[in-house]
Amino acid sequence: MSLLTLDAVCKSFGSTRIINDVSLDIEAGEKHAIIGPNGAGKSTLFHLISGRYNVSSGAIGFQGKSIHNLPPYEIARRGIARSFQVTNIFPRMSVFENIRCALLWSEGYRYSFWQLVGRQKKLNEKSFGILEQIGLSDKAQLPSGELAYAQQRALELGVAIASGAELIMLDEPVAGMSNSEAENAVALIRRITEGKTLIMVEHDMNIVFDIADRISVLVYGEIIATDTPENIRGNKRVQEAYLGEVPCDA
Amino acid sequence: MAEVFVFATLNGLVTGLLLFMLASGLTLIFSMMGVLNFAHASFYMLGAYFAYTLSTYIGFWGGLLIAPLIVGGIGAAIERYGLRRVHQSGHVAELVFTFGLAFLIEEAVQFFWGRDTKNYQSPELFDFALFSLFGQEFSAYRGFMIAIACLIFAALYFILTRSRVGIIIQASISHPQTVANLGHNVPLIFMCVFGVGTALAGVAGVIAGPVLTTFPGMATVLGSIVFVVVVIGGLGSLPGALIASLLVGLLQSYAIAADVGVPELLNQFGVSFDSSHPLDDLWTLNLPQVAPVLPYLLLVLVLIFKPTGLMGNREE
Amino acid sequence: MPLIHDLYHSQSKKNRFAAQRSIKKIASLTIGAVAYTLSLTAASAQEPVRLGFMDPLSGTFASVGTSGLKALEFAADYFYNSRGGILGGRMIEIVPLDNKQSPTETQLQFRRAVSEELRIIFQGNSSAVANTLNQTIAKHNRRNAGQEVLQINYAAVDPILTNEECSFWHFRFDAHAIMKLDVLTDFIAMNDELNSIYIIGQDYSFGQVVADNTIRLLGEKRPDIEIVGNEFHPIGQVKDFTPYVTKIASSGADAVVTGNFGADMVSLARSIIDSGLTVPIYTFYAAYDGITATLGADGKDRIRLIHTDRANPLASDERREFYRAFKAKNPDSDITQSRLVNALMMVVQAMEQTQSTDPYDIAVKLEDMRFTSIAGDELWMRGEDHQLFQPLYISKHTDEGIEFDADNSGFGLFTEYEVSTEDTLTDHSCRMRRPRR
Amino acid sequence: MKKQFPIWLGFALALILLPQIFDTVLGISILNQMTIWIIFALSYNMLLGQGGMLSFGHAVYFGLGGFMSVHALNLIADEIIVFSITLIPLVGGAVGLLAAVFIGSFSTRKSGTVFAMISLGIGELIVASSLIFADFFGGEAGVTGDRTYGPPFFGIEFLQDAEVYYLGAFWLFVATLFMYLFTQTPAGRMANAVRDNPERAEFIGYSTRRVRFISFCAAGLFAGVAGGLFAINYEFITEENLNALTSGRVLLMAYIGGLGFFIGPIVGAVILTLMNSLLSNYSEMWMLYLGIMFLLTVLFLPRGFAGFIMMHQTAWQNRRLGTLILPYLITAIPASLFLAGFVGLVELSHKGDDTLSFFGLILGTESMLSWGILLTLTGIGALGVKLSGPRLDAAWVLANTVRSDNGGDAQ
Repeated sequence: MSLLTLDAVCKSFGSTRIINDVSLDIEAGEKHAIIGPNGAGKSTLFHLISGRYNVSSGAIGFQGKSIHNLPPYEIARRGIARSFQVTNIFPRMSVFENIRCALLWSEGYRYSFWQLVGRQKKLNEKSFGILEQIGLSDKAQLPSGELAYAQQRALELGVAIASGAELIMLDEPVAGMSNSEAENAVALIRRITEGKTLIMVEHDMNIVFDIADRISVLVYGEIIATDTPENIRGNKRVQEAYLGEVPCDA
Repeated sequence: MAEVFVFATLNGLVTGLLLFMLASGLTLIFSMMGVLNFAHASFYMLGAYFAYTLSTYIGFWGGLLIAPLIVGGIGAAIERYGLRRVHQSGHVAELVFTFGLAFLIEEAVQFFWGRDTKNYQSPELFDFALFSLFGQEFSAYRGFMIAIACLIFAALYFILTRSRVGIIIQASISHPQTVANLGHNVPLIFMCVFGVGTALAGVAGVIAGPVLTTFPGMATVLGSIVFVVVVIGGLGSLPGALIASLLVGLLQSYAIAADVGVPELLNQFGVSFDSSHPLDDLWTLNLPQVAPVLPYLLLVLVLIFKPTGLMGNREE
Repeated sequence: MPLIHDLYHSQSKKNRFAAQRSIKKIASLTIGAVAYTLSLTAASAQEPVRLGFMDPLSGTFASVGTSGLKALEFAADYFYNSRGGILGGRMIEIVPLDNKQSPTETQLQFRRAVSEELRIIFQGNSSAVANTLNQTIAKHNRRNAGQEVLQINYAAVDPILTNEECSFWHFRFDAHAIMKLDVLTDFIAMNDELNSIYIIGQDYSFGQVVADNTIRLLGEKRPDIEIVGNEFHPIGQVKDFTPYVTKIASSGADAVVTGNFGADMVSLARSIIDSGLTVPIYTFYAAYDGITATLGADGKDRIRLIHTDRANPLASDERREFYRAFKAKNPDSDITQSRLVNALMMVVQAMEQTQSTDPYDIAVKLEDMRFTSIAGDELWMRGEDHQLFQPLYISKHTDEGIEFDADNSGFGLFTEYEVSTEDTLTDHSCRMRRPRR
Repeated sequence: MKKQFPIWLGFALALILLPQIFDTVLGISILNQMTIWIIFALSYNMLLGQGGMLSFGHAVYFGLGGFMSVHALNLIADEIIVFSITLIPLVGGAVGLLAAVFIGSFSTRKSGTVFAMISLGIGELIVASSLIFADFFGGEAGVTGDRTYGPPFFGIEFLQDAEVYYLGAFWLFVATLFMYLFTQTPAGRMANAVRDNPERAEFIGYSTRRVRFISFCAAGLFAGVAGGLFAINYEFITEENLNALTSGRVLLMAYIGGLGFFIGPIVGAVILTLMNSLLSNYSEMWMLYLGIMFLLTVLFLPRGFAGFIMMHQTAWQNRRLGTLILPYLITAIPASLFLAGFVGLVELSHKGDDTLSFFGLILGTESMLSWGILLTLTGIGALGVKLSGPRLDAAWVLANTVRSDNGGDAQ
C-alpha cells in the first residue's frame, strides 16, 4: 500500500487552473523527485499536500487516511514534514531554538506551559544530536537570521526532519548554492532521509538523477510521466516538453 | 418622521463624505506603503489649524488652497525623514511611529495654537441656506462640503484610471513588489503618495474645521473612526473606503435619529422591568446612546466574519 | 530628561539641591530627581503659606485649569503678597498640582501634595475628580491623624458632595447643580413664550443631574411646558452635532437646555446656529476659554447661562480695579471664576482669625462664616453641609453693554437676572461625621 | 535558572530596599505605581514582544481585573465574603483571564492588522459599555473601595502605602518570575516561533491560533493581576483605566523599554512612570517632551533602551567598553547643551508674560537677548554633536571589532 496517494487532485485560483487532475502514488521508503519547467505548479502541488492550500477537487491520502483540506499543523502531526523554496526559519531565535521548537510537538510537549524546556534533558540532547547531523553544532547559540545562506538552508532541512516525520518534502533544497555547497547539501539530504520517504522538487538534474528512485514530470499542472530515472531520460514526451528546452548541465 | 429621515440621510452623507476624504488618503497610503497611518486624523487637524491661521490673513479661500499644500509638505517630510528610517524596523515599528506621531502632533498643536477653541469661520459667501425643508435649513456650506468631497472622489477616480501615475499607483495597490522591479523610484513614489494622502486629510480639515469646531481634540474624535472605516471597507480598496465611509456615516446618523431602544423592543413583547432591576442599565439602553460605538461593533463583526473587510482581498 | 528639573530649580533651591546631590553623587540623575523631592519636606521659620491648586494643567482640558491657576496666583499676589503677606508677614505660595483631569492622576498628585506638606488643596474641575479627591482625603485623614488635608472645591457641582457624600474636610464655594437649575428653571418659567423644551446633555452624572432636575423643577413650576426631548450623547466623542440638531428642530422645541461644557458645548451651539434654528440655549458653561470668541456674533442674545459671578455691569469699583490689574498683567486671559477669589479670601480670613494654617482649625472657622465679597455679594458657608450660598446670576452672550469682554472678542456676558443669597437656600441630606480633637 | 539565581536575588533585594531609600509619601507612591506598571507592561510584552501580537486594547484586561477587585474589596468590607485583601490580585487575574479567554477565542485567529484592529474595536466597545452600565462601572466617577477591611494579614491592616508597597512588591516578584518562566515553557518558546514565522510554525505541528490564544490568555491573566494591585493601591478605579489611553501608554512603555528583551518593559515602565510623575510637576509641556522622546526612540533606538544597553554586549565581551566612555562623554556635553537650549526655547515660548529662570539667568519673552542666548546654545549644541559624532562612530566600530577569535563578526 502506498504511503501517499493523490487522486485526481485539482487546484484553481479564480478561473486559472494550476493543478489539473494529478494522481500519484508514493511508496514508503521511496525517493521521489518532481521536475518540470518554471510555473508548472510544483510548489503548488507541495502546498496542496502539506495543507497550505485547500484542493479544489480530488483527494489526498496519507497512510490510508484522507488528509486534504486539513490545516497544515494537522498534516505535520501525522508525519509529513517539509522545507521551503525560500528559506523559512525562525530568524530571531537561535539555531538551537529552531531545532528544539521543531522537536516539541513530536516529543509530546504540545502546548505545555508547566514544563521548562531547559529542564528537558532528552529534548535538548536530541536537539544537539540534530544540530550535529546538519553540521551546525558550533553555531548553536547564534541567531539563525545571522547564518550564512548555505547554513540557513541546512537549518531549514534540520527543522524539516527534526520531528522524525515519515514523509519529508523538500522544495528546491540546493537552489542558490555553489557547487561545493550543493555537494555537501546532497550528502546531508542522503544522510538525513535514510530510511524515510522523500519527495523533492529540484531543478538540478544531476542531483535529481543522483538521488531519486522515481521521477514525476509536471507540465502545466499535469503529470505527463512518472517513472524511473532511466525511463524518464528516454521518454519522448518528457524530452519534448521539458528536457529539450532546458539544458540540464547547469 | 419624513423630515427626520431626510435630514438624517443628508447628515449621514456629509459625515460619510467627510470620513471618505480622510479614508481615501489613508487607503492610498496603506495600499502603496503598507503603513496604517495612525496619525492621519492629526494631519486633518493640522489642515484645520493652518487654514484658521491663514484665513485671518488671506481669507478662507487662500487657506483652502495653501493649507493642504503645507500639510502635504509636512507629510512628505515626515515620510522622508521619519517613516523611511523606521521602515527598516518593520511594520510594528511603523505603526508605533505613527501612533507616537499622532500624540506629538496633538501636543505640538497645543504648543503653537494653544488649547482654546479657535474661532475659525466659514466664508460669508456661504452664509445662506441652500434649501429649506419642513422648516429646517440645510446650510450652503454643507452643500459645499458635499461638492468638494465628490470633486475629490471624481479627481481621484480620474487620476487612478486615466493617468500614467494612476496606473503605477493601481499597479502598486495590487502588486507592490512588481512596481519596484519595473524600475520606478519607489521611495519617491512613497514620499509623494504620503504627501498627497496627508494633503487630502488636510483638505478635509480645512473644510470641516468651521463646522466641527477647531480644537486640539478634533483629531482624537475622528482618529480611530477613520481607521475603522478603512478596515471595514477593506484595506487597500478605494471603493471599499467610499462604501464604508457612507455606511458608517449613515449608520450613526440614523441611529441618533431613531428613538428606539430596548424598552420599546421589550414593550413589543409585553415585557417590562422596574427601575430597581440590577440590569436596569441594559433594559433602558437606546439606540442614540450607543450610536458612536456602532462603527466599532461593525468593525469587530466584519473582522470576525470577513477579515479582509467588505471589499478587500489582500491578506497580509 | 532629568535635565529639565535641573533647569527649573537650579535657582531657588540651588544650595539645598547641591548638598543633596553631593551625597547621592553616584546615583543617576533620575534618582536625583526623586531625591530632590525628598528635600522639599524640610521646613523653615518664616516659610510661605503654601496652598495646593489641583486642576488639569496639561492635556485637553488644560485651558480651564491654567486660567484658574493664573487667577488664583494673581489674586494671592494682588490682595495679600503685595500688601505684606498674611499671618504676620508670611507670603502665599500657590503650588500647581497637575491632575490632567484624571481620577488616577488626582491620587498621584494628592500623594505628592502630602509629601510636600500641602495641607489645603484648591480643586475645581470635574465632579469625578472632586469625588475621588473627597474620598481619598477622607481615607487619608482617617488613617493619618495630625496630617489632615482640606479640600477647597471651587467648581465641582455634583450635588452629592454636600449631600450623601459630604465630608468635614470638603467645602464647596460654587453653587451645586440643583441650586443653579432651580434658578435657571425659574427664569425659564417666567418666560411665557416658552412652551416646549429640549434637553440634551453629555452622558455622565452631571448631564443626568441636569436632565432629571430640569424635568422635575419645570414640572413643578410650569407643568404646561412640554419636554419634547431628553437626549444623552457620549461625552467628547461626537464629531458632528447636526444629527442631534435635526431632532431638536423636528421636535419643534422653543428652547434648549444643556449642561455641556468645552468642545461639546461649542460644537452643539455652532450646529444649532448653522442649522438656522433660532431657539435660545440655556446652559452652564458657555463662556471664556475660546468659547465666547467662537460663538461670536452668531450666538448673540441666544445663549444664556447661570453662574455665580455677576457679569457686566460689574457691581463694585474694587472688583473693576482687580479685573483691570489682572488684564494688565495677563492680556490674553480673563478672570473666569471669581468664586476662586472668594474661596481664597475666606480661607485667608479663617487663617487670620485662628492664627493657624491647620486644616482642622480653618475648617471649624469656615463653618457658618459670613463674608462680603469684593463684588459686594453676601456669602454664607453653611456649617451643616459645607455648601456656600451666594447670589446667582443669569447672563446672556452679547456685545452690548460689555465693559469686560471675554477672549478679547468684544463679546461677553451681560447679567439679566439675579437671585439673592437667601433665595438660593436649599435642603440637604448631609449627615456629617465630625472628627474629634 | 541556576545561573540566573543571583539576578533574581538582586531583584528581590532591590524591591526590599528601594522604599528605604525613597521613603517619602511621594517616593512610595511612585514605587507603587511602578510595581503596577511593570507587571502590566511585562504582560503586554507577552503579546507584542514575545508573541508578535500588536494590541491596542490591552487595558481592557487590566481594567476589568481592577473593577472586579474593587467590587471584591467592597464585598469584603460589607462582610459578604471573607477574603484576605493580600489575595485580591488573584481575583483581578482570574477576571483578566476569563475576559481574555472569551475575547481571545475569536481575536487570535489572525495576527497583524486584523488582530490589532479587533483589539482596538473591542477596547472601544468595552469603554463605551463602561459608561452605559453605570451600576458595575460606576460611570465616569468609577467605583471606590476600602482596602483596610477583611482579616488583617499578620497584624498588617494596609493603612499605609508603604505596607501596600511590600504587598505589591511581592506580587511583582511572583508575577515577573512566572512571566519569565512562561517564556521558557514549550508554549512560551512556540509563541516566539509563531511571532517569527507563523507559517513555518504550522508546518512543525503547531496551530498558530492556539499558540497565540495561550499567550493572549496568559497576558490577560497578568494584566488582571496588575489591575488587582491597582485596586488595592488606589482603592478606586475608573473608566480611564480601561481606555485606549491606558492601552497606548502600556504600548509606549514596552516599546521604549525594548520589545525584544524580557527586561525591556521593566525599563520602559520605570522610565515612563518617573517621567509621568516627576516631569509633569516641572513643565506643562511635558507631554510634548514625552512625544518627542518617544519618536526619537522609535527612530534611533528601534530596540528600545534595553536594546541600547544590550548593544554594548559585544564591546563588553571584547573588553573595550572602557574605550567608549570618553567619546560618549565628549558627545554628551554638546548634546546636553542642545537639550538645555531646546527645552529653554520651548519653555520660554510658552511663558507668555512670565520670566523663565534658566541656570541663574532670568529670561523674558520680550528680550531678544534671551532668545539669542537660547538659540546660540541650541546651535552650538547641535554643531558640537555633529562634530563629535564621527569620533563616537569610530570608537564604536573599534570597540566592536573582535580583538581575538571569540566568535561573531565585526559590525
